[in-house]
Amino acid sequence: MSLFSRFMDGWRKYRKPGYYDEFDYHWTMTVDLDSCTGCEACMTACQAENNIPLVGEEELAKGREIQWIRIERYWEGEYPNAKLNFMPMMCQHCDAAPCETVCPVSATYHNQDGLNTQIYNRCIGTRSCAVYCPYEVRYFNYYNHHWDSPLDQQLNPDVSVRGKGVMEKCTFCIQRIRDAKDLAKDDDRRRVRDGEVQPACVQSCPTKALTFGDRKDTESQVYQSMNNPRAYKVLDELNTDSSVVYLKKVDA
Amino acid sequence: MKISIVPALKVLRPAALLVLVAVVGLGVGYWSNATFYTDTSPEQPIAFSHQIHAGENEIPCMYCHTQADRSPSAGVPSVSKCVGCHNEVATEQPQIRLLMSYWENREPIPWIKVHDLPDFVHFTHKRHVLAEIECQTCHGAVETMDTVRLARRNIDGTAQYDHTWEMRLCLDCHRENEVENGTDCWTCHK
Amino acid sequence: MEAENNKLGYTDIHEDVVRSIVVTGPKYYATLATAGGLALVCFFFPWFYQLYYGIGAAGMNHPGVWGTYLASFIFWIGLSHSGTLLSCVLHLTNSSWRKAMYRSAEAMTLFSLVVAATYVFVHVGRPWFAHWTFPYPNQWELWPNFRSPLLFDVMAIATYLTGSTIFIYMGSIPDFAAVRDRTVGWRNTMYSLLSLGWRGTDTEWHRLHWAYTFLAVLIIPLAVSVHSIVSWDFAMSIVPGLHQTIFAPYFVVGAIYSGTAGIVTVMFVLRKYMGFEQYITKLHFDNLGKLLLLLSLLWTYINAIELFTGWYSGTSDEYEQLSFKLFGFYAPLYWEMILFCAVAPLLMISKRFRTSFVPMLILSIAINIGMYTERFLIVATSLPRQYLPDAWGFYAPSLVELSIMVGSFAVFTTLFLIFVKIFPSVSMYEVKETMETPKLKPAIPQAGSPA
Amino acid sequence: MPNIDRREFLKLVGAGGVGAGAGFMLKESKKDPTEYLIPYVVAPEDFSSGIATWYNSVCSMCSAGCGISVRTREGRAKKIEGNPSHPVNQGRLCGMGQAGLQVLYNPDRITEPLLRTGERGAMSFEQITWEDGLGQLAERLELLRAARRGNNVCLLSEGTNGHLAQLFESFMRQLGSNRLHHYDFDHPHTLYAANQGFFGQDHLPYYDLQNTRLLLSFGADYLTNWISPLHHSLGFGASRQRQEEERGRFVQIEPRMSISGAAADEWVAASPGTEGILALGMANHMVSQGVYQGADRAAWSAALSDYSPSMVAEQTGVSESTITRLADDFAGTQPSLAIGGGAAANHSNGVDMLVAVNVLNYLAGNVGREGGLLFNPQPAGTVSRPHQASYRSMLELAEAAQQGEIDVLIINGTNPVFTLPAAAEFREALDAIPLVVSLSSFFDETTVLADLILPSNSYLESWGDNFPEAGVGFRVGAVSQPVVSPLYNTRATGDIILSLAQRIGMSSTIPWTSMEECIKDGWRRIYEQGDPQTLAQGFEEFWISLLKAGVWGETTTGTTSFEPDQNIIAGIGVAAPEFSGSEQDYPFILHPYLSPNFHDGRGANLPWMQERPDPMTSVVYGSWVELNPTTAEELGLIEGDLVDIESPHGQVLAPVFIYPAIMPNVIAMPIGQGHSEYGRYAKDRGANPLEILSPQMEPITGNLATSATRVRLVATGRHIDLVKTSGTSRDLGRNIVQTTGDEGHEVSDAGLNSIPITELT
Repeated sequence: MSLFSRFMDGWRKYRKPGYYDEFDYHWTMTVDLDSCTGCEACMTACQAENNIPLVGEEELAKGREIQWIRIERYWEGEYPNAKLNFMPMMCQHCDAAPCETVCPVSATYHNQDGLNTQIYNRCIGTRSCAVYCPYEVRYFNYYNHHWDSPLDQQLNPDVSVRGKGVMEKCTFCIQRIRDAKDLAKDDDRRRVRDGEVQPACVQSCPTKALTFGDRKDTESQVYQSMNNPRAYKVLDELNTDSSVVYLKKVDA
Repeated sequence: MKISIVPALKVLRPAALLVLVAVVGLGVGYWSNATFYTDTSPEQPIAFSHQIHAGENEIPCMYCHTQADRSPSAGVPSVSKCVGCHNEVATEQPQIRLLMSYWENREPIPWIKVHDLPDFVHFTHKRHVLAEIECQTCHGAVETMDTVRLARRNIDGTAQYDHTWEMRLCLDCHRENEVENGTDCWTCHK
Repeated sequence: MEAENNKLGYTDIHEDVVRSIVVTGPKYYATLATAGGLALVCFFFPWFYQLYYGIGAAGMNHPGVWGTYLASFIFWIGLSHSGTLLSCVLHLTNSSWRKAMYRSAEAMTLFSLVVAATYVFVHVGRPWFAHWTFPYPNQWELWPNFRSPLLFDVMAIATYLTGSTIFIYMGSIPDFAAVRDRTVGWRNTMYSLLSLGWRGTDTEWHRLHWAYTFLAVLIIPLAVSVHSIVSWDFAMSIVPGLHQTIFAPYFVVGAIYSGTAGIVTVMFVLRKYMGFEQYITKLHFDNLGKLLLLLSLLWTYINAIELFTGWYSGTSDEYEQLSFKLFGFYAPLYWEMILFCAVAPLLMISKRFRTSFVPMLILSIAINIGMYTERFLIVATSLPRQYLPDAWGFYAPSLVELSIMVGSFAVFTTLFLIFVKIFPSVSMYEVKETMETPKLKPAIPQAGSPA
Repeated sequence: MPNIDRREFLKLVGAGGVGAGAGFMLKESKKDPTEYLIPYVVAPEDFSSGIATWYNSVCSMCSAGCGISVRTREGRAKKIEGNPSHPVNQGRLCGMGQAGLQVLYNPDRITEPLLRTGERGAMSFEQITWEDGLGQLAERLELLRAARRGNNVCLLSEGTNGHLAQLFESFMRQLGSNRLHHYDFDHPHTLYAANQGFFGQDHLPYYDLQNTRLLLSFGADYLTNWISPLHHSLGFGASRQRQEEERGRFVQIEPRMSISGAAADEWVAASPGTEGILALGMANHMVSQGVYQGADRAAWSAALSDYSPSMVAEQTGVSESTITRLADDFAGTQPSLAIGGGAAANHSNGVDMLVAVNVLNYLAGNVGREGGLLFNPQPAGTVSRPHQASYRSMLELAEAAQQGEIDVLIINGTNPVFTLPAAAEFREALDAIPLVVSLSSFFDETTVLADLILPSNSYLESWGDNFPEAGVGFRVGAVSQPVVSPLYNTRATGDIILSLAQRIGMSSTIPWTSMEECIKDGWRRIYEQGDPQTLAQGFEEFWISLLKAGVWGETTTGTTSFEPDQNIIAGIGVAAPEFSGSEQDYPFILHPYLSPNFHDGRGANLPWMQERPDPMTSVVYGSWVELNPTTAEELGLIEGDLVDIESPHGQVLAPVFIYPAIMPNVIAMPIGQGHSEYGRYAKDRGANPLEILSPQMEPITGNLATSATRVRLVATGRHIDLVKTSGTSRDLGRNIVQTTGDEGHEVSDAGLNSIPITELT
């Protein structure tokens, strides 16, 4: 295949929103706001799994936190009727992702699993994806982070450590998805079973508020829970067509 | 009066010549390094010969690199593995004595890496071995190498030595064999 | 004006211009040294530090990921719209008053574009990979993302840079020739190279004019497109306050506005310090003044529209962004901008103001300060305050950023100073065109004059 | 070509040479640096490079005893996850548990045995060998033992249970000392006492949150630090995810909204210390309304007569209607459950309050019922309970030290100098002790004062076992095994004790040479008590399977029947809370609460915990004092203003945080920051409210009444910017977090692979 025809192939793909006629998998997460207690176990799990650097107090003061998943808090009402609502916010893996269109070098793109992926070694750091992302879930490496030895011995070898000038974000723990597929191949299965792959946050959630799975599998837990009448998507009016579905807090 | 650009150019000639020569020199230097100084077979702590083991004695790769079919990394045999055989075999060879000294001091052997992929690349031997791809496809005819050196396979199947791998070579192979999601970045990058 | 020019002979023009090139006083060197030094200290050192440390050296954060670098980038692109575009328009409309100033104007275009391009490298996190934005065949078999407004940007700016370079160069060939004939030694060599053996035959003049006009026609839409595309970097996002259809015209108008103001400044300087009193006259300031006035009105109108859109949208997102812009931390800057770019320019209604040099200088500078503020506000007030209030942050530039911003002006000045010593900064032949051909036979037989 | 003269030629040659050199170096610079490939000498059989190995163990970050399984790669621990087969946490794990990795890999660990050379607390130590260190200590102990002064040896450990606790016990008995103390700041003494007093059980019952449909929590922050937070969270989630009508309802009663308060459906602010009265008020209502129909109804109504809702309302500040409504709900919704803890339990009337809570459960018939309160069977292994040191016993210890009755103090894991109020003068007590030995692996406030430091392994490097207290309604035990070989020259606590025992010559009674043996032995005994069908498989197999699973359980439940006798009922009553400091001098009540990130301060040296925003305030790296908006307005304070919090016993400095859900006369401070030592991440960061607590005790248990201190605020006029990750914590009507009440936009498409295909032609 000549370079040119390959290029034309790519071009034809570009002309199709989402690139794909159909996804292999359609990984989806649901967040039950009614069960979320804001305990932030998910945040630590994510930090441990994905080699998220320690930023330090000074940099945090400058607002340079890196939290692939974060807990947003919204107060409602005043004392004595004050309420605090928590909302876990991570990359929504939008099927119509604004960030994907803007990256000049296609460092972020949609893959055939319905994931919005970020290729760190392709990123040149224009940071435009972070501007285009309405969920503010893309985090930039403003400098080379370092781990006081021996903390670096904890780093996960399946995830690369990002250097300065690179954008990073939640990947739905794609390394785990890869391993699960590998496993599936080993025992000659075409597909990964439901519940076989769980991102670190979902796995650790003490109240099981997070569920994760393949939306295309109508048997899957995630499919059930995203068809819950309480289901809604955050900032749905922006038509990002996100893959993270939230379940409304119950008013009782 | 006749006006022309030529005299001006004449004035420039010597300078231009200098620059030209320098540029040519640059090319020559680069080329000479790239052609004559490409020894990718470093001096190993023990002069282990794949030619003898894999070639003459026809020991299968998986005998020492045991994990190649079940782990991303093929694995380097532990010192005990070497000793396992060399307790009996060729014990008088100086190199084996060296090996034994490592063994007696309970020291690991600091092999020098020949094939090295960047840290952002995720390559799993397991899948490739299970797909029944010959080790030689990527590593070259190791059984003929006295000391291992870099090798790579071009799309036409010809092996090319002393060159590091390039992404296009992976892609070529993935396309050729129609690997599932073979050209998705996240298949090989992490 | 005719009166003024009548005092001049062709010779005087040549002598003045060549003098401006050949004769160099200590003053010039002093300024060049300061400018160069400033560029080094304020621009390059901080930049190298940033390359070493990472973008963290700047004040950007999450979610305020864009900062003054981008503001400056837009500003310089904007400034670049002065010259080439203007001179094209005026060339096509045959407005003779253009001829004395367009050369320097085009130079401005060129150099502000260069500075803007540099800012791209200052802005990105890994500039050493910036070449990936160009579609060239490579061993990874990867192409850039052709859907990305940023990629459009790269293309547009590259094209515009090439276009205006050719334009300015072509326009000055005859003058190179003229200077060539009046200089000796290395200058002579240089100019004979630059003038590509220009003889001044009819065919040459004919071709030059044809090509020149052709390029002029080509460049006008290009110039307009460039800044529209720059605006898309913002408008194509869904950031409250940026996601507006008005943005393209907004940017284009703003660009020409600040550009024209820039010209006024530069012309004042040339006039004062290069001794071009007789070429750059009240007339030019008067006309430019009119143009500025028009542009300022346009700009004001578009600003009003922008505010209206925000208010009329009725969504909390747009509204918060707006109220922050008008009454938030950066409100003083906003009102300063309104004062400089919308209110002050109204002074130019009076001819007396337009034709008095110093006030025009001050005003032009004020306008550009205002325009810079505008670009800064676009970035600083919208990005940190988007849809999710919990993620809101605040952006303020760091020392490195500010110093690089100052430094960029020094870089520009340096380039310009070098330019005036190489290029004839006033187009001789075209100025001559504006004069009646002398009745007497010319003082010296000369080349490079219209037959 | 013009003939080239010599100079010209040289020039050209030079140019060429330079060019060539440059080219050569260019290529050279593009070559990769040398990397090495180091194999094992002998590869462990369960190791294979590139493949993760998992080890099941037990989490020791808090006393809940969750099961963990640790992912290791190339012999290094990479991640801690919950052990799915452990009934307490069922595969889930809290943030602090996962941060255990940073205990193991903490850069500030003590890597060698150390001997003090300079002044106490001057941090001047010299490295010594284990032989030396153990020798010195053993010698000292032996002398004391020989001189029949073994009682002058005190072993002060963190709350430990399982066979390590047993080992401690027998070791101290051999020494002839009864000074074995387990000290945890957050040990629920009052809860034990209350259950002892009301149910007559010396161990905690199982609170069945999962199946309850209405939970009344009197101050217990059951989701973050009350007894077994992970298990409660699981219960909470499960009950929240049941069908609408089945969905559990949660009511939180506390002066300052905790995480549990935020998660609850209703948050009721009762003034501090009156929770018990509130409970009795509800009980009164239930009895008087005839909800309770037991035989001893008369006795109850007599006992509760003076807690009429109206009176209670005025004492607690909770409206009468609320009280009656809650009471009716509680009685009406079946099954329901009332729990008590936190600040309410740590008050001058803590025990009575918790008894009152039990009364509620009893009256509503929740005792011994699924979805209510189930009695646990006797735990399988020894628990530290009998040796748990209350605040009073710590005072006695300090007293004894001052009297010179203590010659050797061995401290393991716990950090009393930090967690005891300054008023306890424990630091001074330490000075009076000739030999202070610390087995801690960190330079915490107590350890820096030690003379001899014998650093122990982190829990990921050592053997141990755990029998979760208040477990899951049946007997559960778990074994923790080393997941990595020790990083440094440290030893497991158990091994240290064992080798001491050997040196002193206790091998007759303490025969084991390693903790592994000791534990294996202990489990053999448990195994032998077990049911025959497990016995069939033989111990070794049992042991292996135990290590694989990491947990063992036996579904024998405790008693279900319970009848309170008359004089207990007669004795029911909650006194009004006592505060130290007069109301006019000290207008505010200080409400210190266990930080979700640092627990009682042990987590402060974990960078992950420091960087993790506090769930309620999103503040990182620091501490703060929470004020009600109106209070702040009255005092003219804004967020970030530094104020002195002054109590009769001292003062601390902290920045103000405006907290929408706290009573106007209460100010709250998180416990955990304000370390003066304890490593680079914790040192000199924030303030420690415990310092200024008044030494007031709950009379029955001698438990410190942590929330019985009055304070005043003195503005310093200084201001800092609180470092926090949240921007604006109001959603400005953007309807981001939607509730079923309002009509948000429904999800646009929940259908299958919803990619809009618009073919361009």
